Amino acid sequence: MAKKSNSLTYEVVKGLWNENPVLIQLLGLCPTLAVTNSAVNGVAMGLATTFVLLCSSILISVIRKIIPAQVRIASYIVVIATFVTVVDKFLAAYTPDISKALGAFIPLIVVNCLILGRQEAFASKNNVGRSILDGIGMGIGFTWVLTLLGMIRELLGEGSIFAISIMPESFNTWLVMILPPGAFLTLGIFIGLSNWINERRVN
Amino acid sequence: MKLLSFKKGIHPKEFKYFTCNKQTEVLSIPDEVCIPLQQHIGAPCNPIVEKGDEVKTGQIIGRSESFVSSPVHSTVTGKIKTIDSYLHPAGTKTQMIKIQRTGDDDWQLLDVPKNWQLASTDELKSIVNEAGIVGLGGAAFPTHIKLAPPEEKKIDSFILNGCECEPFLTSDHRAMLEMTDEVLDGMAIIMKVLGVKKGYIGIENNKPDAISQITRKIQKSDYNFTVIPLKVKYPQGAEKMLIEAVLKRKVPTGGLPMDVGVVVNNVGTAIAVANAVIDGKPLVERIVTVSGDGVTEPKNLMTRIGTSFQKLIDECGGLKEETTTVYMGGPMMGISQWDLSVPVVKATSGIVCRTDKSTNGTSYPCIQCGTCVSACPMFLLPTKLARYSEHKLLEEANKTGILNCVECGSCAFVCPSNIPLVQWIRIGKLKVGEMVRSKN
Amino acid sequence: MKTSAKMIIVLTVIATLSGGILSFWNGITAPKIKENRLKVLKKAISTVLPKYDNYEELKLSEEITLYIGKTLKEETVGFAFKAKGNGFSPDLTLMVGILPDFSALTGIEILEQTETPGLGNKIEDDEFREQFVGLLMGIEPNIAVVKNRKPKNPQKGIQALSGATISSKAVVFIIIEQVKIVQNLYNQKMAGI
Amino acid sequence: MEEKVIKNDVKVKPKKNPKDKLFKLDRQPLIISSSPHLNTTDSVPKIMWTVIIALLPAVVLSIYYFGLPALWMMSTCVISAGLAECLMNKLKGEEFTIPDGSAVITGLLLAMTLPPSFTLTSAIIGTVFAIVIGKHIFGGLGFNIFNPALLGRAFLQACFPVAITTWTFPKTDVYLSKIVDGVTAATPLGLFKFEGETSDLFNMFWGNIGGSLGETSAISIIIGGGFLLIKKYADWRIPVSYLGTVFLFGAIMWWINPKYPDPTFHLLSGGLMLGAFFMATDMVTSPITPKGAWIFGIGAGILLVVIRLFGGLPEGVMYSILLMNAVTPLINRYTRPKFFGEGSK
Repeated sequence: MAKKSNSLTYEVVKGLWNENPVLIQLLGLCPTLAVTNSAVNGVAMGLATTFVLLCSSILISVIRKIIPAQVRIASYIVVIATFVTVVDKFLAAYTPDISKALGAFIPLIVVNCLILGRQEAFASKNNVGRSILDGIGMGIGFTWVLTLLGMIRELLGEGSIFAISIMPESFNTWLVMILPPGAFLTLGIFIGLSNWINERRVN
Repeated sequence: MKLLSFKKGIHPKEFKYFTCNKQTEVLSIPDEVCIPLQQHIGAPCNPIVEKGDEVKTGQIIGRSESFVSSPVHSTVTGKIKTIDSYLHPAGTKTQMIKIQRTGDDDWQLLDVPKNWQLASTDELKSIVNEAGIVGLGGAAFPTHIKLAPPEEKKIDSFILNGCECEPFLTSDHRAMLEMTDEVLDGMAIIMKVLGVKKGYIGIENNKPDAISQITRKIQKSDYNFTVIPLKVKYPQGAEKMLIEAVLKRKVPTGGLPMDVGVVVNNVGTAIAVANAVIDGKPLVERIVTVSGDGVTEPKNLMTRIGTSFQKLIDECGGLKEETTTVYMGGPMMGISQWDLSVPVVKATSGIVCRTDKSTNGTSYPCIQCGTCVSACPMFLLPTKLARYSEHKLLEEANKTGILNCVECGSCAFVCPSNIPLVQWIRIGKLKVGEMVRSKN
Repeated sequence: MKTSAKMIIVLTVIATLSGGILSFWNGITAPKIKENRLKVLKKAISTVLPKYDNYEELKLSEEITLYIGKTLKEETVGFAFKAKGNGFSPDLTLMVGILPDFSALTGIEILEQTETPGLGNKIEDDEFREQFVGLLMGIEPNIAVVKNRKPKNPQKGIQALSGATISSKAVVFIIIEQVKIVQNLYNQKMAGI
Repeated sequence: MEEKVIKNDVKVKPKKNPKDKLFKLDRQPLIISSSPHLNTTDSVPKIMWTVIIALLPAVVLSIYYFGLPALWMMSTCVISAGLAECLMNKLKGEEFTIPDGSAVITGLLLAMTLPPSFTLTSAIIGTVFAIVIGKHIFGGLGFNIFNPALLGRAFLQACFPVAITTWTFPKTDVYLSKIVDGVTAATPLGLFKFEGETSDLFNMFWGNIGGSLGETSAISIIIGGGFLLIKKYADWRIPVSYLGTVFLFGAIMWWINPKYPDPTFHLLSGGLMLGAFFMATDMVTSPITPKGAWIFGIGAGILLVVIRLFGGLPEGVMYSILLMNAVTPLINRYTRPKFFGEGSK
């Protein structure tokens, strides 16, 4: 492959900030906005997505050479859908509360453009090792943003983090933060801040 | 009675009191004049004299073959000193002829018929052309072209522009009072040339003495002109505004007054026409208002073209110590001067000297107050145009009508944020004009 | 020709594998999921009915199943059933407990709701739900929903949640409507037997 | 670099830049500037401070009716608005813009829209949101799409929906003795929407009703608003079309079904007066074209009545104005006045 290859460490690290799926690539914003009303949901969504991402990346990287280009998207979708269903059933069986909270957004991981995007952009062009590293990096990058979003929204919206009360009793919770507009606001500020930081780093 | 006017526009403070009651004084003929070869819109003239030549007052010293042009005359009797480029009051350096006066006026007059009323239209037109008459209101458009509209444009009305809506300026006001006969004769000549029966004189209501004087003279004469007192409003003197106010006709966008069958001329132009046709005198002098709080003794001066600003200002007692700005023309559209050696040109209606420091306060961002929109007499959106110009959105600017701007400056005048709106629009207009031309 | 054959083969293989994995996984998780659901249902029934020892299911229609709570002495202590309707947002599902003669409520539980967090979703709070215990239904129930104060007669009125009057009213409305339907169905069923 | 070249290319001659002075020997240099050389005396700070003065009657009356809490509320909002403004100036590295008065107006207007019993810390959150997100994130004065005060209020409404709809009665209220706990009261609109009770129009006119600080007394707003209209610092078309539409539309609905409140009630209740005279007329967020101003007012009026009569909320002033704010750029675009002479002949 003529493409210049990054160091192995960078394949993992890039997902955390430089090519962060949410902040930089703006991928997978739908679940980011929808389920981050608490830290637990953020973590769960992040981990579920990471699992699907990682598994699909491995599988697709393995079979990348035998899939004809014409049906690659269809194949990816089937692979991804399989893993998503596995996660969905798992959560419903063992953590029914989280399953209820995340609702339709777990099945919707199938159409999360982050996952399909990584298959198309990375796993289908790189070997298994790199695909694993990329999947891990992107997954962690996705998870930490969702978790932080969830933490902030939960802190302001409910006065707690991971359901542990933090704020004093007198704190008036900001209802909007656990509503969809709060997600837009927080994410907007997040992306704005990350752009600001990157700009300052460049200068 | 409700006074006629156009829609929108502004009401700047007038400041006419400096000079409006002062009899015009004749400025002594200067020892040296500097005559720009371009004092009009159109092609510049070529010198037809050489260094060292003797010239008479009124002798043509420069002319051009192109259609849109107007000859220039020597305004003194003397000897050509140099032909070189000097600073023009418009701010650029242009070719000028410097003439050293050698003695009293020795006039070289034009050939004129004994009775202009019997003369042919073409004869009159050529006299106007030879006399180097241009629009003396400030635009300096060659008058003989205005007097020769294309066949298909039927002209039915003539309006004499006596609005003088710019603050400070009183030269037209004084001319109407002191040279009423010439004004009316000049107007009659122009109307004869145009073959127009209906003549109107539009005068802003802040000159009641001029209105009554002209009305009286018309009653005594055979002329059948209508004097129309107008509401005091800026830019009443802009052709399109004046036509709307007087005749309720709207000049179409991108059109000229003749598209609605009207020709408009300034009071000063009428006087120049009368002088040329009746006395054979080319345009060598005009009334210049020297005014403002920056000059010791404001005056109206009958001045030879080519006299330096410095001489006029000296005649008025010189600039005050605290004077900060001097501009040619009124404060709304006048051009700043930094060197007072520049000569009076045909379009110099006034020299205004100010000590005012408040012309520019702090600038604020546009707060979308819409004041400029309600001021713009051309019904444009100045704030948008300025923004488009600033960001080089020329297509947008063109669509939003930037070329319709008459640059009257009303928008910048009213802007509470002190944004240089008309200034940006001027730049935009230039660029859009270029763009449009390059497309065609 | 060759590529299309390859396409078909590859897709078929992937789809088959996927189906296999999923059916295997479903086999593991399905019982667990069913168990979870049952747990939720049981908990809801026990919340809305007074003390009972076991319950029977009675299918009234395609959608409505009546859970009849009975003591060991076969004494019926109350009925419970699911009531669906729209709140401020759609899809509000309640578990309603009522005395066997349909005269008064014995309690309610919110099974599913998508009301506004922090406002409408306070219908889940005990404080709000407990107001429904002992609420008189009668033939033409007349329940007042009042704002900012306690109802004059706690058996005939509910204090709305502040800021969520619509959700509060919706709960009352769903209950009134569904109780009537269930009562009719039950009476028909009894008469039919 | 490229950027800079372009900038210089079209740079306007600075009006008064001492470096541009060209020296003439015997006297101080003359200043070069491009015409016009005259300016009105109006300036942005003058407009802003006049608006603040116009708000004073309402401020005084609200302090009279609600006592010191009203004063605390307003001063808290104004001060925190000022501090937030300074903070943003500092972060953006620009000059302090407190003197232009716009931050003070935002703070004051926001305070006027809050109930007197609202907690001060929450009010600070709203004010900071209004200034930081509502104004500076959009680019500062003149660039914001939404009225910052209303945006702040909308944020508070979303954050603390219960607290912001809990009103106290004015201390002079004649009905006070009837209130059992004496803490909460409903606004006339709330009473109408949820209880079907009408309120005394006379009390509504003078402000002797429950409600937010600035929305109770119609008369004080009319005095201040009238002053603004006379000074021409507010476009008369907006309040006229806004109030007129509410009255007309309200009257039609009342005529169709008398269970809806009568149009006078619509005019005097809620924040309509405050909104019509001080919020909708906010220059930055309202259309610049005359026709646009009519559309803006009529649109807001229709939205208001629709929200009040058919919406879930008793009051619709805030959302009606914010929604019209959102379409203002569009209105500006499609209501360009006909150029002088356009289409003639």
